[in-house]
Amino acid sequence: MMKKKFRLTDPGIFVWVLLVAIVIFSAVANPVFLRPRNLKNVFLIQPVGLGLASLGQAVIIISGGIDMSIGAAVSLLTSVAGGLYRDFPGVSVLTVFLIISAMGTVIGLLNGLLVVKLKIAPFMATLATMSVIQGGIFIYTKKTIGGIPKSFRFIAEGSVGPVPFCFLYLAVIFALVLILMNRSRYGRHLYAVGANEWVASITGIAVDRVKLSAYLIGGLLTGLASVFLAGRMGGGGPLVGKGYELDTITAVVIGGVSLAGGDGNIAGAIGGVLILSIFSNLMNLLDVNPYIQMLLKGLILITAVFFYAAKTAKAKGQEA
Amino acid sequence: MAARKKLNVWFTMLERLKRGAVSPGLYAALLALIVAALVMQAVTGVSFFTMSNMLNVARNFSMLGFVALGQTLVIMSGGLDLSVVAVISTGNILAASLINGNDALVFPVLLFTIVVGAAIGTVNGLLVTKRGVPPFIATLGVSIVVNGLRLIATGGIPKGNVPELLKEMGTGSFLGLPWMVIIFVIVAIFFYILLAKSSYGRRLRVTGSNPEVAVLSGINKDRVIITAYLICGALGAGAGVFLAGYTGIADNWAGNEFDINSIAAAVLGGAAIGGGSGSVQGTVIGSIILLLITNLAILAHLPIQSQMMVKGLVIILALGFFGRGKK
Amino acid sequence: MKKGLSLILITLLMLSLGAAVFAGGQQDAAGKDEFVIGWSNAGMGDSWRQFLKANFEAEVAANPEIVKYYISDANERPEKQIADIDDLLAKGVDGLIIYPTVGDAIIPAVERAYESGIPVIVFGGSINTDSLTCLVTQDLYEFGRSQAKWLAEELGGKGKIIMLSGIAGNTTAEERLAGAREVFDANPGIEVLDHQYCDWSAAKTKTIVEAMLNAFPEIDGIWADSGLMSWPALQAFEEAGRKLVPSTGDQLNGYAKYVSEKNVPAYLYPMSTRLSAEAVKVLVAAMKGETVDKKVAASFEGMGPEAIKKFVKPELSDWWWVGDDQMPAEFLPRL
Amino acid sequence: MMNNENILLEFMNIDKQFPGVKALDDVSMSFRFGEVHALVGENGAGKSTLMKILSGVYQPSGGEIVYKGEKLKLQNPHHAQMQGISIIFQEFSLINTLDVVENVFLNREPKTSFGLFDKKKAAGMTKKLLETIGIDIDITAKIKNLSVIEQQTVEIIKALSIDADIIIMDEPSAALSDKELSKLFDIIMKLKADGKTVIYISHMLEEVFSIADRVTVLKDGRVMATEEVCDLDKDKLVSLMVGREISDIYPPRSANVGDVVLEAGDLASGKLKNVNLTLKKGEILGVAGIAGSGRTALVETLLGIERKMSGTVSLSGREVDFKNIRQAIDSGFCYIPSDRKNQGIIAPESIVVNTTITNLDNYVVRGLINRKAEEEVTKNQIELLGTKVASIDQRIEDLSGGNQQKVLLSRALLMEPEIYIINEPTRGIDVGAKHEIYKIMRDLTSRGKSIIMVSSELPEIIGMSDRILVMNQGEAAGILDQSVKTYTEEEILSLAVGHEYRLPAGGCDDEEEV
Repeated sequence: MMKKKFRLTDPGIFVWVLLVAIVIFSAVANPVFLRPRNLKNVFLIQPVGLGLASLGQAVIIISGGIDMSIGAAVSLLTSVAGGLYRDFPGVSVLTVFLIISAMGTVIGLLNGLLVVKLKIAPFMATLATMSVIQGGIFIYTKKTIGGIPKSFRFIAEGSVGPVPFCFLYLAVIFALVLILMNRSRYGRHLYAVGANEWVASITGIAVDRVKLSAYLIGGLLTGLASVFLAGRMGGGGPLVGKGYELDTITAVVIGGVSLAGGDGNIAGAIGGVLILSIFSNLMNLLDVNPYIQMLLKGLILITAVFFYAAKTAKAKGQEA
Repeated sequence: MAARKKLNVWFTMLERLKRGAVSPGLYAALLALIVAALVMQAVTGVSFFTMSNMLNVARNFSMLGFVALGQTLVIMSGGLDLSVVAVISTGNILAASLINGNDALVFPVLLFTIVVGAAIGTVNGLLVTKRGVPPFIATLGVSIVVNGLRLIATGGIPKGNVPELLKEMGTGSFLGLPWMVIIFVIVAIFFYILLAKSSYGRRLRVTGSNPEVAVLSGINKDRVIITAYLICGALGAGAGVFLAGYTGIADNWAGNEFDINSIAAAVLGGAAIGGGSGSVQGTVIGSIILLLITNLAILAHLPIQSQMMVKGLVIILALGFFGRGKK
Repeated sequence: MKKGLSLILITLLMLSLGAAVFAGGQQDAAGKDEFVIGWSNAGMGDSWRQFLKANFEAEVAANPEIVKYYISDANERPEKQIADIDDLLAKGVDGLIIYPTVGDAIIPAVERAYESGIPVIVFGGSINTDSLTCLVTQDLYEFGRSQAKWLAEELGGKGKIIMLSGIAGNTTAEERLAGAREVFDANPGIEVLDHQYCDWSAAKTKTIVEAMLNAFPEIDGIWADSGLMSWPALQAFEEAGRKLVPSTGDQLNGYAKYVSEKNVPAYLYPMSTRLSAEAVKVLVAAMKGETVDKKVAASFEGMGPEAIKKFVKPELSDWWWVGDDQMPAEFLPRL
Repeated sequence: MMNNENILLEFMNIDKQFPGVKALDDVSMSFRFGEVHALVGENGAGKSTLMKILSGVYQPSGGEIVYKGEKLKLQNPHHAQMQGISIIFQEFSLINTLDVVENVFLNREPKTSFGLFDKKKAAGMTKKLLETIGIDIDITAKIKNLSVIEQQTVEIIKALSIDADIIIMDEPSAALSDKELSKLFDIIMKLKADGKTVIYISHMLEEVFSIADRVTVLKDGRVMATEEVCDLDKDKLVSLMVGREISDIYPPRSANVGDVVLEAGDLASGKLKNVNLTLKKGEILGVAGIAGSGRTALVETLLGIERKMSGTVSLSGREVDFKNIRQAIDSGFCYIPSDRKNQGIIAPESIVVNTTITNLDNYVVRGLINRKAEEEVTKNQIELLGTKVASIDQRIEDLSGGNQQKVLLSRALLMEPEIYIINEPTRGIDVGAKHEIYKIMRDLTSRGKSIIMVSSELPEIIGMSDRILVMNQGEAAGILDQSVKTYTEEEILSLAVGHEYRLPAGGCDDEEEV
């Protein structure tokens, strides 16, 4: 951790180089970027939802899996948050928070069991869960449920002094995940399982349990992201999370976490989220045609991965 | 001696079924579905086993089948192609805008479109082999870029008309059989031969299951893999053109959901994510199962929520309990 | 080889970014009677949105006070739209119009914009808040109701129909459906054989309708909330050798062409792209300090077979929007 | 002779059966407190299998282990570790993406008062352990960025960090330099002084005599003898190891060696320094050398798998330059790699597929495979080599090692090459199958084919080779022509390790009797 050869194309470093580059570019390209209000939006508020969900995705990817059900889960959980306030108007913020987090964890458990117990490839397993959850949402509601009160929206809109509360929310959770992944014994085990299951198992690591726990943590983080998003959107609906899974994977991969598992720093996921958030802001500031935005986004993704793919992916062949 | 030989024959047959391209579980699943349909027909009187329904299912199945076949090759090579949505939609738009109602242009444009699809596939393949970009990300990135380019080119408004000849190909029949089905059967037979009988199929299978042995056996691994992506792109683009014929409408998003459905069909059919196994028969059965589910759901008036849950559960059941393509 | 590829990629990226800057070139900030406005759009993925934009631009051009406008694209994602609204506010617009992705999922951002002191016009969708200057809307329940009423009348209050909706969970689709259901529930003579979501996809619609044709020997009418579904549905009827039946849809030219060519009764209820122009009008008024109504309910006429024949543009793209092309030619989407 | 209270661990009648091979047969032996116990034997004698049983990787098919006076049933490696039995595997068991400290303490991480991974403490402990063996490596480096020797050091540190009673070292010297080896010996002596038992697996006899107190010889899965090292001399040990007249297992050499077919001059690549060699028609050229000496690099450079940096390769006088193995194959080479599992067999595929993959084109008519021809050929091959299979559609992974190797040989034979390059032809194969494979090789040479055989089994090298090329640190240390005389293991080893290989005279003088 102390002395490392500084290599620009090292995934863990490249993401920050890319981030600095895009920040400098944005600052030069449009002075509005540097307005405090814009900076606050871009750095402290906009990355929170995707940030939390991407942390979960990163944990799962590091453990050697992938989660395609995040989008559906976000839709379900935000809908339920809205539904709780609709059906039980006086419900306390804490209760909603706990219910949503718990539900997220249960979804994670479901994914984990399919992967660990039924040994379905994670991509297919979580795809199946996605389908089931999406069906479940339509049983619950077909309409967007708004009307989440200000008290709950504090999570997304409130401030503590000059600092947005949601930033603190992300920061605290990020710190915890960072400690868990980089400083705890469990974190080492997770990396070991993702990198080489056999070696992990002969060291006595309970591989299945670790994998299952990764999905649990991923689910919990999706739940925590949904809490924020419910506050930010003031409600939820059957389609609001659509595409979130691909966004999180994009962020995580740009952040230098290897899709092969076992490699990459969880902090990179946040770097990746910031890049996406600044990119989106930059495009708005420069008023770029949406189709060109799309083209650029694809190019950024390919470019970022292009640079370090050879290092990260070849270790495990070219597995999906 | 003779008895022993006979025993050997039996053993070989048993071995072949067990080790065969298609898992017995898949046949069981298909059978179960058909029995369910029969029961449904007997109890509620829906017209499942009617000629026209069967032909409709078959025609829809052809469209998914084209894409799923390409996807099968890519999955067998150890990859995954998420760019099929973009490729299909692009094929669809190209068909209408270039042909613009002119029957004479149908085949040249079909050919051109397939070449474009193949080119996109080649880009996928190059990223995956030459640079080691994980297929998931390579094809995702390429698909975003292709979508962007298509929308820039069309300005969001598809132009041109689908010509009668193409409509006839998409919707018409020959001797009672839809053209699409005839074309698909020809393509499927070609791919069956390619996968099961040709040296390319053998090499693809070997490359997917053990790239190192492939290289040491003198197989040009990169070329084999790139070819798989190329074929997938070509088939996707072709499917896009036929889709235009089927609907008579050029649609910027004609390919929606084909990525997930084609992957599901191939994986249900025994293609293992990670490479090595997979077959045309399996993928065909996988596609049939997916379409039968949709068809049955509509015939039974199942609401959307049940349709989605059934689809998810079928994947879980098929892969979790009958699947051979476990990791 | 690798180096070359990397170089090409970087150059491509840099060029595109450069082009982006160039394309988005800066303009001076607005003076007193000059306004900079922002439009937070939901998405740009289809031709309807192009017409929406064309109508917007035509109206902006008709109001010289507007010296500059920005459009953001939320890619159909509410969370992105919330960020977009914040970005537009950060850029310092004098007025904002919003086409909501999911109305009720962007309420906080709308309120935030309104509370920042600028006029905020939401148009095109519904939203459940009072913290806005004006809601320029088309009643989507009425959309479905009107279609259903016509169909019921056309069938003489008696018949078996199928219902085809857009994307499940999509506000527009669900409100149109609810409106239509109201009418059919009130008409005991109308039997709804089945309802399915077809995702505004021609291919999916055709597949579903083909199955329905097999399940139901008698179908007398099609209620579809969009021409993009009634059109392929009718094609399925035709191919199955069944009699073409009355259907409903929106003002998609391809659908209009088909029904007028086949001479089959149809009813187009416009989901008008002129709403964006309405929104700009209201916004300009509000920015000038005029009082505006909290709600402007734009109403549009449904088009029966006669009107369709009048408005249809057989020579133009299937993706043209019938009746929405009444703007100066230079603003019409290029073809 | 043995004192019971001195015994720490005892194997009692251990059997281990693999499909098609009996790897261990009634193995009984014991280990004392504080001894260095060498385990020797040819490859495939069962050393590794026995140690995998002791470390919980395998379960014995029969017999039992008595440890500290109690019966012990080891469930898995972790369980073994918890019992104080630590093993350093030959194939390293490290996590590539983690750093040194994290690997050493994987699943035994020291905790801070908050229950977190106390990396500082772990780093300190790792440093200290490294100091005790006097080797310096960057403990913050990820494993994937370390050299093989450094990785092995990490393995040793890892074993040391477990306060184990028994430390098993499976061929630890294979990748170490002399200097590092003497350090390793120092460590072993320290461990011994602390009362630890070290099980030292090696086929380097010199090492056995310099470090071990006792030695057990395994052969074909059986214990040949357990002896005090002092009671042994080298001849006796070798005869215990080989235990069979060479002529029994190795068929006689053919007499008709012809002209030079392959010649390499000053061949150099990443790991290879200016190697010259010739190969004659009908000849077996053995390539010997310790692990890491460039044996595999040599053949892979010849074949174009590894890029040649300089030098020439000519076939029957015509210079060639292979850019990949396909070109080599087309020029009449074939290659059977040593890592059968990863580089040889296509595990889930049938015997037919495995047999014909390399010369698939021969069964292809207009792009299609002639399945019948291919099956015919496969059947012929099976008959020819006496491969034991249930059916040609059987998966190759279900065959025993020897039969898998025969299939790979069939694959090579079908290419009808002039030059066979076989890396470790009999690794992990039981003795009966070995003999058959040797016969096939001899048969090939008598038909005028040439073979380059890389092997780490000296008896095999001696018994099979017409000439022996000995590699040492990427260079050809010498070529021994066996038509003149049959060389001894010592002579070969002397060349392989680069100095005179002599048995220590009084190996036991400075050692206490246990």
